Amino acid sequence: MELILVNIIDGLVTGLLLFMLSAGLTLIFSMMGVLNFAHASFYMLGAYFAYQISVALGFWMGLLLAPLIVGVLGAGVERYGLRRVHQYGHVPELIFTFGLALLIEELVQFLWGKNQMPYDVPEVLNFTAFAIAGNSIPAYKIFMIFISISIFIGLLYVLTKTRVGMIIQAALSYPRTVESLGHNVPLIFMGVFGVGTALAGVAGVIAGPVLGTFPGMAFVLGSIVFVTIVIGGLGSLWGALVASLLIGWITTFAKSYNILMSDILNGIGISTPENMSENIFRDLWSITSPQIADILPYILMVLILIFRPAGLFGKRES
Amino acid sequence: MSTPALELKGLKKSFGKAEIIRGIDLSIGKAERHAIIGPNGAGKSTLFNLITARFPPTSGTVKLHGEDLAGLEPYQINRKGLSRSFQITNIFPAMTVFENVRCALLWAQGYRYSFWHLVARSHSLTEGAEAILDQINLLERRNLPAGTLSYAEQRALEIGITIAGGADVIMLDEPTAGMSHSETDYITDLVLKVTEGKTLIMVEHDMGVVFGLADRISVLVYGEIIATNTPELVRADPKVQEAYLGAALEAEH
Amino acid sequence: MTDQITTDPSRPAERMRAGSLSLTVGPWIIAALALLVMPFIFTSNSALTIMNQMWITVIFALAYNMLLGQGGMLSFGHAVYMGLGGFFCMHLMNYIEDYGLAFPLPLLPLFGGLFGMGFAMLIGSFSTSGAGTRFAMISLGVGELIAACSVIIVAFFGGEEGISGDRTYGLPFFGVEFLKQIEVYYLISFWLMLSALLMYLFSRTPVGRMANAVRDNPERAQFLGYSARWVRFYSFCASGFFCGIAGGLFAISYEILTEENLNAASSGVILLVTFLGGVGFFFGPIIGAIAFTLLQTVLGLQTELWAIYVGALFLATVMFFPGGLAGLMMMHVPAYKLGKAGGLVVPYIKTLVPAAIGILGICALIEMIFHYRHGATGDTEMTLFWTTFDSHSILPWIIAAAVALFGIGIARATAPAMKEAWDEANTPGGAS
Amino acid sequence: MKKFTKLGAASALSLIIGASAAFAENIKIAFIDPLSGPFASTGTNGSHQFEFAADYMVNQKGGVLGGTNFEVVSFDNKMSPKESLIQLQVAIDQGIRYVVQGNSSGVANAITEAVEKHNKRNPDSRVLFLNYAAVDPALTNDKCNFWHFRFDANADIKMDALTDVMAQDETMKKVYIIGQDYSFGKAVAASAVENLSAKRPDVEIVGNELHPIGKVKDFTPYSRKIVASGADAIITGNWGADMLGLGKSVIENGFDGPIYTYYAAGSGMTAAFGESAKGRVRLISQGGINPIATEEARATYKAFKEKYPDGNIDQSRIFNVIGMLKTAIEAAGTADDVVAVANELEGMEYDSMWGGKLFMRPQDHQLIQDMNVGVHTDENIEFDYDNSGYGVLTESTVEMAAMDSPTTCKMKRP
Repeated sequence: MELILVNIIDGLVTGLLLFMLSAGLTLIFSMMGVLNFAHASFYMLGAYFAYQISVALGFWMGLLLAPLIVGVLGAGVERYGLRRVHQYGHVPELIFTFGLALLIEELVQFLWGKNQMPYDVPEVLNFTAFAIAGNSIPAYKIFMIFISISIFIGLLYVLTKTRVGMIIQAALSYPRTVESLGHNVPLIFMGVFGVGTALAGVAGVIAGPVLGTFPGMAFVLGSIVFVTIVIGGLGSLWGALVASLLIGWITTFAKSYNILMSDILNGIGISTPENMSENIFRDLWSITSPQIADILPYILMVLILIFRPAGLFGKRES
Repeated sequence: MSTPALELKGLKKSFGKAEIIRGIDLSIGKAERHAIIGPNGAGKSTLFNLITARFPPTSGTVKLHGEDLAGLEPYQINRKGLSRSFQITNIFPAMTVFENVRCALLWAQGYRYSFWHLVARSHSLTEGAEAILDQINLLERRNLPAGTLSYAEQRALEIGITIAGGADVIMLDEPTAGMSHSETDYITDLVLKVTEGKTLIMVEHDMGVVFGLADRISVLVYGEIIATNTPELVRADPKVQEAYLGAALEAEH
Repeated sequence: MTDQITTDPSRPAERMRAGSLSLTVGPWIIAALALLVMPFIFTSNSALTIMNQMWITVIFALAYNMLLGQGGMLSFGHAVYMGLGGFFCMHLMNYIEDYGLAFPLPLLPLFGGLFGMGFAMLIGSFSTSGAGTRFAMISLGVGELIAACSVIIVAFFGGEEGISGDRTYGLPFFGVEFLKQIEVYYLISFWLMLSALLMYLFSRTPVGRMANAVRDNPERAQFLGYSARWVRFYSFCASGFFCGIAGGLFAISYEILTEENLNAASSGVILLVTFLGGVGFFFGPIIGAIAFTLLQTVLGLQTELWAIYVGALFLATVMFFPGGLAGLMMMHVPAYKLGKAGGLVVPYIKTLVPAAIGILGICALIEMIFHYRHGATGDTEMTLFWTTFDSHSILPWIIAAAVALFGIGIARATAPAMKEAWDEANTPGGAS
Repeated sequence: MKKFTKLGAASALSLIIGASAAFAENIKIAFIDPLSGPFASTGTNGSHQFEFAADYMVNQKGGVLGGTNFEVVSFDNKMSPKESLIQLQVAIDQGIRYVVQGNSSGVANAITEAVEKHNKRNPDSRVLFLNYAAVDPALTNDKCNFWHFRFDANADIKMDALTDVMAQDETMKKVYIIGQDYSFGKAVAASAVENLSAKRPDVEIVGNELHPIGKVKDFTPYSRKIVASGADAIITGNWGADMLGLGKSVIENGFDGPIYTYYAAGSGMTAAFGESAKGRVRLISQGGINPIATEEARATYKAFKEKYPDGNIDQSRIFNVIGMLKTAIEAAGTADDVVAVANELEGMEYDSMWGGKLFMRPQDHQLIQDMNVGVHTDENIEFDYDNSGYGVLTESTVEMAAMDSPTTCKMKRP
């Protein structure tokens, strides 16, 4: 029982981290139609910048400055790269971000080398907050939850209670109408892109110390972010939140409990074959849930696209 | 009386709470030229979209040659001999004019999903497409990308695509919208020429075109047909005068 | 740059003129001759291996472009179809070896193709109902699932070692046992010509033409009697078939298939290859595949930093030449038709040669920074462009920086003249 | 940095041909491993060690066969079997007869098969494959061939030695086994179960599971299970980011026993583990670094550090590869006839400067050597990794580990 509580907390941390990436991406995606493949690369940049800053000025300055730098870089990419490519259509935009992801990874290796960076949890937070049945919950995780929730609340406030937020929301659904109302849509695009990438940067800053700061960190997270927003429904912030948490919990629980495929198959009335070593389906029988935990979101996405193309909370068909 | 080409019974459509089409009964005979007029927002285009299954109706039936179209996809309806054009030009802008027309001929000529015929080898396709291009006066433009044509030419091409398949029920959605006088005359003549002997249903704002073309006119106001009759009688109908026509006629003169 | 040239790369208007559909045999004969002659020019086994790789990528890229360029469907998991075809062929090859089956090797790719098509039919049955994000994300999901399966389902995929076989146990084909690279080369070349021709012809069939129509305007196509979904489905299956053929050839060439043939990176590469070549033209992917294979293999031999250069090249292509390399070439057709292409040569030399020198200078600087940062202590000597020098002394840095600045400077100064010459060359009339 | 020589040549393909006609003074060794991409740090470090070993042990000591030098030519295989085979062909065309590779058993498997086929089909340009790190047992069992020599202990031998040491820990009652879901991870798990149940039947294996390789973002759920199972020790074959992620996560989440593993040092990992893993991570390796085995080894390490201040000798067997190849070539009197060289390598006994005797077992071409179990610490460390102050201190040694272990190899000799 205690383990369930611990898993819920862990899944929450994973989910909220994913949410910080998917929130920015879903805004960018639904507004500009850009599948930003480089989104996770900005997350990586956030971690690297924060590491570099933390060496000189400490963790907290890194938390403050790195997302800003990433946001400015993101806005620059939109202004000088994407905007130019935008006129050619969506596929070139996608290829652009794809190439950008490739280039950022190479540049990171060029600048910081290929090894993992010794970017660590700050001393103040390096203690066990509390323990449940021998499982310690590090204070840093509580800190991560706190940061992500404040960002979500902040984002929700800006989007629903401010003028800028209203315009963005309108632009999500009716980009052309908003433009014809005289708003500077390119500027909004640039702003949203900058804020979205800055959010990814924040995620990188706080995830770097626990998940590792290395050149492959973007690739590991890359496509799962898309999966999240597709499951949640394009353009829906709530959808992104729900899908992120869903994925966080599904993967956490699948890893924590060894559910065996053979048990499931036996459960639905298929008996285990006698001679397993000769059976061509032997590998299917030996699958366990931790083995496939990280591909469960993809299965979920394909099913959702088949049966509910608009996603859980989406209004538009993707 | 023979089966009507198109028959609508109790057709209704709501978007959310708003009822756009509020029960339409209409019967259009074979080889009849029928125009649907009405003020903006009356639901003319929605009516078109309901007939061609672009949207599913909330209730009611659409029958083509006596056959119920419920549950059919647009392409299946097209194969039954109903073809339409769109209010906003809807062609294949990246393909050449010739190819636009040829694509419209493929199904009608029985090629279906063939991947063992070469389109360029088929004389009937080439000749058929050229004949259509000749009819719509675009023979000289045949090798240009359709997107580079002038607006009137694109509208003509759209009509060409619509009639190319040989459908016997043709639906045109504002074929002359946004055109100058001379262009309007050109399109009107074109429509007269290419729909010879076919059933034509058109939505049109230009009363000159309507009265020049139509055998009968239906007036659609707020999702309901308030009158269906010959042009002369519609013009004289006081209800129509009141609701719509008067103002439109005044504006025209 | 005129409008019709910098257009959206998926615009095929210039490419497949309806009126000129009569098959032009010229390019095909030249291509066939080139394939025949290549091994006499590049005789080494490694050159043959690289060419084999290139031709396989060409088939794969052409098959991919049946979806992307012709059908407007963006797939993120297309390596799966090639990989599965290859794995199936590999099992078949082992079956031939184990049971001494009388089966001529050259027919093997056909079975890979059929398997690829079978799998495409399965996935296409639900993925082709939409073209946009939905199709793309389903392809991504399916791609990830199959790639993940490759390490889980060991019986079919062989885990991370993959499965391997020996191609020489097939029935000798007119006395050829495929022991030598050159024999494999000609086998692959044969399939390349055949596949490319079939794919070209496919684009000229009713369903091939409708694929273009559905790409441009699915709704209009529906009102012409065609189900957009079925048209996409047929394109998808055809693409799966040719991907499978490429997979079969991969099995013959490398005699091993691994998880790498299925993973997301391979799917990403083929997207880049196709786009680099140009999706708007039939021959675009061919150029892309050749260019990319050379870049990856040969540049990879020269520098560890190859991926930086390739990444930068992609960004530059997508930003400045969205039509890809093929688009860049076809830009010059109007000028050529006007008989004014000759007037471009001198301005081009004046701008592009300094630009190239400037870029090489920048590359030299990058390499020097890299060497300075990551080279061994005491190992201050580095060799670049046939020159050996000390990367820790100031002179080479000054030279490289000067070359870069100088080259780019001249290129910038002469660029307006080039632009002028370009406009002039594309304006009809006037002195030519 | 020879690979920069030909940048910018006019025609790419002609370049390869040009290279094939290059002068054949040196004995060239093709190093085929990742030099770009996510695994590049290991590959680059390996290539440095090879270049240094060839230079320091051979060239500076007068070369072989009366003055011929070794030359290591690096090829980037991008960790891809396909690229590896292309690079292998390029290497062979350049007249290279010795191929070294180590990262990834999948690549090693592709290369050993390709080498066997190549040698069968092209008797004029046969090559030897000297595998310095790929540890899949199959390579010296079912998939063995005459052209392949393995200088690292295979996964089974390592686990045998590791469990020998573990078995001495009387307080250990429960063990958790976790690994990456692929052939190596599975081999480690199977071997651990087999060895533990033979040596310590009283020890309970409380968990045995696989996770997707390279895809796990957060190891917390796994750590929870491990902690909840009450395990006293963990066995894992993880490497790279998966090792670091798992190690840091279990320690962070409250696990306080030892982690027995294979690859948890160098390439930034030692630095990243730092204080948290002190005395916790135990790894199996060969070659005595701390304490250093011989004075010769100390001098070698110092010379290496002088040249590569940021590098580590984390694969001391690389020096064994070069040393044994040199000895074999001298004994065969030729470097061109690889069969003669291979015959010399077979059954060779060699005294390693890193301590102990090496024996290349002729039945399967598996090198038999002393295995050490060391601990990650900062005490008594003479040569640290990653300049972090932390390194691996040898705690116990198993001499000539698995000398008599069985093999299923049926070696076919030419």
